[in-house]
Amino acid sequence: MSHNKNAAKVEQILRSYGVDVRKCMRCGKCTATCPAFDAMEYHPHQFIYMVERGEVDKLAASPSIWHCLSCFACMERCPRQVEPAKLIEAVRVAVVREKGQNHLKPEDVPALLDEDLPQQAITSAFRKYSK
Amino acid sequence: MQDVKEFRPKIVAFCCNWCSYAGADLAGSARLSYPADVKIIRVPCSCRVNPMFILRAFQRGADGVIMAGCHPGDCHYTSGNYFARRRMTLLFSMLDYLGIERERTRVEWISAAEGAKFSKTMNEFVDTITALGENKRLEDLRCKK
Amino acid sequence: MQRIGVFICHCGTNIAATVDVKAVAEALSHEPGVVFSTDYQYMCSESGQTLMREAIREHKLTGVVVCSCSPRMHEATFRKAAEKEGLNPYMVEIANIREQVSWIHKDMKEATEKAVILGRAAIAKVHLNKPLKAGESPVTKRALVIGGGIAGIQTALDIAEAGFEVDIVEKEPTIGGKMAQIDKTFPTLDCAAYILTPKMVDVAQNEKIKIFSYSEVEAVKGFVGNFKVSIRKKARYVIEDKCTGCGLCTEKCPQKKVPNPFNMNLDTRRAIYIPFAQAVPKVAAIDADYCTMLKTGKCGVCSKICAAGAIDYQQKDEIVEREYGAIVAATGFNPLKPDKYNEYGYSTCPDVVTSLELERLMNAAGPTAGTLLRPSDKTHPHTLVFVQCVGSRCDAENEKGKPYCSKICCMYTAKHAMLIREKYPDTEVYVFYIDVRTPGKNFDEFYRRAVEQYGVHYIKGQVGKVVEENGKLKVQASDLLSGEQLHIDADMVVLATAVEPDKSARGIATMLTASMDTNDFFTEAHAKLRPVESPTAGIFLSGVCQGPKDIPETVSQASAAAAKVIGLLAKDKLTCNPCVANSDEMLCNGCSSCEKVCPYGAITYSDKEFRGPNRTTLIRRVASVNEAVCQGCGACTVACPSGAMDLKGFSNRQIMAEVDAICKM
Amino acid sequence: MKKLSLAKLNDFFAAVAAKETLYLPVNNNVGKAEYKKWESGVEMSSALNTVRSAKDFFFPQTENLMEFKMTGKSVEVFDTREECEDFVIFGVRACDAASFAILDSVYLVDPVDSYYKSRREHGTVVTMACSKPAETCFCGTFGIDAANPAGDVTVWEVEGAYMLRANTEKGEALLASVADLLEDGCEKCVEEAQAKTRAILAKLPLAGLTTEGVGVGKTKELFDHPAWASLSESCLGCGTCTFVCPTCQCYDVRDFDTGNGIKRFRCWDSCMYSDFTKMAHGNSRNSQLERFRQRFMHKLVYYPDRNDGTFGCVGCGRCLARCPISMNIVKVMKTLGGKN
Amino acid sequence: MQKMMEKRALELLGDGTVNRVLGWSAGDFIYDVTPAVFKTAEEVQDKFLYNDFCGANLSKYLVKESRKEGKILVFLKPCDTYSFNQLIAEHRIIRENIYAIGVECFGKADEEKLRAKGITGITGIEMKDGTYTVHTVYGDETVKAYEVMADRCLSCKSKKHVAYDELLGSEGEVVEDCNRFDMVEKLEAMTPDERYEFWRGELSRCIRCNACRNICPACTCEQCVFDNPNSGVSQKAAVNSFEENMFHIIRAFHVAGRCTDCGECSRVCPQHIPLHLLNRKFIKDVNTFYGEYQAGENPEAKPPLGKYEKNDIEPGEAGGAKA
Repeated sequence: MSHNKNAAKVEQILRSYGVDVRKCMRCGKCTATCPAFDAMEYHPHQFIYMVERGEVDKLAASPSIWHCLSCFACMERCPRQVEPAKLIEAVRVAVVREKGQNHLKPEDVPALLDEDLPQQAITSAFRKYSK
Repeated sequence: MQDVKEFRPKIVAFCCNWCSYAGADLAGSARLSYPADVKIIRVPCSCRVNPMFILRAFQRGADGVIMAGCHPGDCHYTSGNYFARRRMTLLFSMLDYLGIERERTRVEWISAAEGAKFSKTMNEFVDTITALGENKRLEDLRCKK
Repeated sequence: MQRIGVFICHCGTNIAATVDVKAVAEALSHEPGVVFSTDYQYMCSESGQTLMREAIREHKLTGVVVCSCSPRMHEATFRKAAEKEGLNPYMVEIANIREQVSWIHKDMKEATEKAVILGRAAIAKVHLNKPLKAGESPVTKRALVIGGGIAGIQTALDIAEAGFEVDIVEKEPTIGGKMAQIDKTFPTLDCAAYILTPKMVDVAQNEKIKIFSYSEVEAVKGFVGNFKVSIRKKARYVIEDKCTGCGLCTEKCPQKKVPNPFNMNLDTRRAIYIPFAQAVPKVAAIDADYCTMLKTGKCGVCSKICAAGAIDYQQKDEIVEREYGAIVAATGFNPLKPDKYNEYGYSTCPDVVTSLELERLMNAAGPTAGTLLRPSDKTHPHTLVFVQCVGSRCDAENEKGKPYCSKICCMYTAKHAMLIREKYPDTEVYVFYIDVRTPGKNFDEFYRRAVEQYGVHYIKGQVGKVVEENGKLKVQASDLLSGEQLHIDADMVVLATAVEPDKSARGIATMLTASMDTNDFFTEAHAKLRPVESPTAGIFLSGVCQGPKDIPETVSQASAAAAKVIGLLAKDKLTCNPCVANSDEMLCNGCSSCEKVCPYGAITYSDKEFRGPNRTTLIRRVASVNEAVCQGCGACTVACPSGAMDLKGFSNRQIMAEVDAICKM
Repeated sequence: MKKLSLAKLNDFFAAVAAKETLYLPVNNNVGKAEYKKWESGVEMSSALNTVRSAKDFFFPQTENLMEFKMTGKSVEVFDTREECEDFVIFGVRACDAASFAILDSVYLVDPVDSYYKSRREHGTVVTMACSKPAETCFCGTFGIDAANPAGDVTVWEVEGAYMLRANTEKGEALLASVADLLEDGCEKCVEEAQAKTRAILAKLPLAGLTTEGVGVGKTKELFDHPAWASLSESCLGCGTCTFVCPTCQCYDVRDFDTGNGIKRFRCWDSCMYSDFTKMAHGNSRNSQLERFRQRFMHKLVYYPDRNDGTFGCVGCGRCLARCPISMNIVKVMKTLGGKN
Repeated sequence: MQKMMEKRALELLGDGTVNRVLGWSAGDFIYDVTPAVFKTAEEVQDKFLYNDFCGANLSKYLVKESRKEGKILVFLKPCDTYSFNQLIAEHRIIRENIYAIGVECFGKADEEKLRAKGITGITGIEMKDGTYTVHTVYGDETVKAYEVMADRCLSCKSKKHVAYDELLGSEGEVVEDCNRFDMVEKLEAMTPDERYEFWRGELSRCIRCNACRNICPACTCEQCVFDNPNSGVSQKAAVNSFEENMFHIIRAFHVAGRCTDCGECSRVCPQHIPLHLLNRKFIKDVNTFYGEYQAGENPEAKPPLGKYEKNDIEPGEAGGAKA
């Protein structure tokens, strides 16, 4: 088992969202917090660990990443500023990029918007539901 | 073949009494050799090293100057090496800015237990300076024989 | 011109096998100022020293250079020998030709050349050496301990035991600190009160110890051996000498609704109070924020019923000036208030408590008289959830918590879980942990007992949120080993909150010029070798103010600090290192650059009169160095732009002379 | 009077430089004129004057005097004097040319300064009459004619050519050595050029500056003059004025320990410095007022007192342009009584 | 502005608030302004001047003046107030003895730039609406003020007065998009050899007149190490390239973290050496390595060389040779 497989891809994902998985101390508070726990195959603390181990492809293939509601509870509560939600978003973006196409037409966007939604949740939701 | 005299650099090492000088002693006890070109000057703390001493060494013919002190956080005087670090950072950056070879000056943190590191550092530094050759840019011709 | 003698040591064959010692002696004999140069088998031996002493006498030497082993080895030996012959010891310099020459070089020619150069450098330095005399300063034979918790108590007792006076300054009305609030102690489970109270009584009865309770340090002046401290005795409106501690006033006071901090505000006390039954000194104090008499001028019940006539509503804060030779910081800690963690519901659910609150809820002298009851409805809890590491081990950028491990939480949580399970076998106790850290004598065994003997459920995971619903605390947590998310209906949730240094510590550190780390723990002079001393001479550290500690560790450190204090106070005079900084007042600008880099606060400024041109007088601000405080690092000498600040024994000119000699072409 | 067509200027320089070293004002990397050695391709500066004066050629800022070395108990002394070779300075202005006479009066009288003397003997001074003086010029105040400078050879620029006149034997020899490049000159053209220059000189703001109030015999009157206090008040005590001054001639003798012996050298000193003429007992002039007064009293009173009324200033105006706080000899003279 | 300043000076002298005024005194050619202490109303009326050539920074004079009897009025331009603050921070001037009036500055002119344009024989200068009409014996010349503005003013860091008792005009603001490090960056981008050549070319002109040091408001040492024969490093002349380097490196180092970048050193250098580029290098390095720091901005701030962070950059990581 190598902790360095897929290093370039992992690096790219982490850097794109400024997440440092090495800060994780495996307390599991993210998973304890997560409201979408039951729907997930892998759970937030596992996302972190899998990325650290380089198992990005496995994670990307899992439907779990699309079950994150982007509620940011894990980000708020993580004592070590690891920011799992950001990481999940980063993995999603990587997946979408690999698909190489947009599933939503820009002109359709404004009608879908709710002013109170956080920006990240919006883009995240688009990606999720346009899958 | 022309008979060229091998260039032997002159190197001054300022070592703090509590860590690096003791590290040099340990290197000695362990018989970890480094070239005789290195001569050590004992100072109480790296923060005692005045930029003027470093320039003075170059003036008088040194080809390289290295300053060694306790690891940051381990200073016998608690904070001396932190101040020394800032001073040397700025001084070295200025020398670089004036076009004086950056590699001629160096700072290393060597503890009393790191005899091996002391020896390794000095060997490396001598190699670097030998490769650089004679100090021309900060020399004072009056001091040449 | 100096008359210098040079002595080359063979060190048996250690030096002589690689260095041509005769050639070195010959070469150095031609150096300016050298009037005598020789080599010898073993300079450090009795006969070697005699050789040196004879040469000093015969050749009227004013300076000596010994080319031998490292100065770290025998500099002191040779200096002592010179001193015996009437030569100032600081006129001796060592050229290290063993560790720096013979042991690391093989080529004899090269080694000999280098030995000559190092000898020359030492000679060049000696030319500029000046006789130095170590200064002396007297020692006030009394110590101050700031903080009257178990750390301060132990330090004070140990110092008093050695026969020295000690003052304890405690900001609360009683000594005892956090330990007085604790119920039982791990890993032996003996009662904190049983072991602490006798010590408190010892303090009260010890003639050498004076307690300044309800007092704070206001200002500190001076230096090691000679501190002058102003202590503010806060007005307690009760005359200490008259109060008998009968406690009648604390029962009759009509103002009943005062939160009781000793019980973590879980119950109330009166406006006049004695914090707890075993308080030392057992003297009442009036809480001016709540006292009707002090606020409105109407009441006076306590004064009327006090048979001793101890009540004095006119009392004012009083400043006491005391002198000390040493100061011990024992400022202790507080548990972090977890009110920023909304997910745990501490601020909203009364049944979410901190561990110290739980201590009071389990203490016989506590608000529930020792029966564990839920604060909300005073019922017996059946399911308890403990959360570890609340506010500890957070990322440095996390604003809610601390980056360090608080060290004691794992053990006291195990203790709580165990005690609850023992006393109330009908309870289910869950402990959510990240890691269980139990390094310490009998610690891991203790934790294992909680699991194996008392059936406490240890779950690797964290609590994500606590929500109150129908009188239950809905706990959502992760169980990382099973990969499940748990939902527990709990009756109580206990948060093992981080310890943080007492807020007063920062101000005290500033007064003491003792350094602190970014977490406001005091910094020790050396992390390994001088763990109970502050870098500032004469300031010592005891207890949690230096870093998280449990009671046994605190007590050991407290005794260690006492030993250091005793070592200092046992001296009549302090000899100062003569290689200290020295300011040339004629050159000093008074700019304060040196002061900013001095780790010891050894530099002070004063306005002095100087002769100006043409019989005028100028007043200038100039620096002076307290030689008793200066440790001789030399940081100031480089900060000084005018060169006014120099270091004796390692002066600018001395070091430059060495540079010149070494680089000479 | 000879004439040199400007088309042949480079040939002229080349011919002179072939025999001895030729120095002339050249623009440096910041566009200011300084004396440099002529080499093919070097162009003469069109600036009125150099930042540093021409005294450097005879009295350089630093100069090695000798060396000595201690071996054991004995001292060896080495004469490190370098043989001076012939050289020509081209383009010296009237003010600087006049300054040489002042330096001579110090260094060529007994005891003669042999270092200076050797340089003077080997140097040929070719002066250049001014055609576009600046507002800072006041050489006329001291009787110097910018349109008719002294020197071994004097040069006037007229349309398309230089007119050259040899004033001394050295000058004759120089012109003779390049005779094939020269034609006969035109006295009238020179007179016209001089008239033009003099007309401008008369219009300069300092043209009316006189030495009234200063000069011979004024020591008592001026030494305790109350104005010194306010005049010297803002003086920084830097040495700029003395170092750009063509007539300042003070030096300090210093030793430099090279590690292998002592090099004894002299370097310019400045009476504005606090350690000027510092002796065992201390400083003779303790305040900046005294030091400031010294400089101007020397130029305007003491020197004329000892040199038949000749002033120690040549009015080149360098200190006016360079003083960091614009305090200068003109302001001093005006304050002490000279009318503009 | 000059009128207002004169008025306030007369008022404050008149009501006894101050007994002296430190300002600028008129010279012979408009541009040759001399700092001066005015003791009477007549002197003020006669000689007091404030124009585009009043570049001199008066704060250093306060080291001596503030130690004299009575209070002194000083006029400070924005950049001077930084030096003023720095001197207060270093206890070099006695604040209580000073009444400071901040005066607006829109950039000062550099007479050298007039000379560089070939303008000479100046008999007078009229300044109006950003245009200078220069009268010379060779005829009149017109130049735009910005064409002859001093380089240091073209890269002004702040028009804000950071210390004053009273303001004439607005307090001013820090210049946000200041370009003062452009030349430093340009030098940094050069190869070491090019940099070496550049600095040799500049420093070799040094005549060690000490004007840079003596005008510098940070160089207020009672005795400079280079003047002190006991320091072992005293120098009297720029004997060779080493001594030129030594003097300027050490001087820059001594004022590092204290230099407010007022630019006086370069203004007064008779040899036009861009000395400010040395100081600016240190300022830039301090900003880069230890966070933004402007000396003189806040007299309470700890200077960068008087403090440290545990994770400061290592000397080996800073700068570094570029190819």
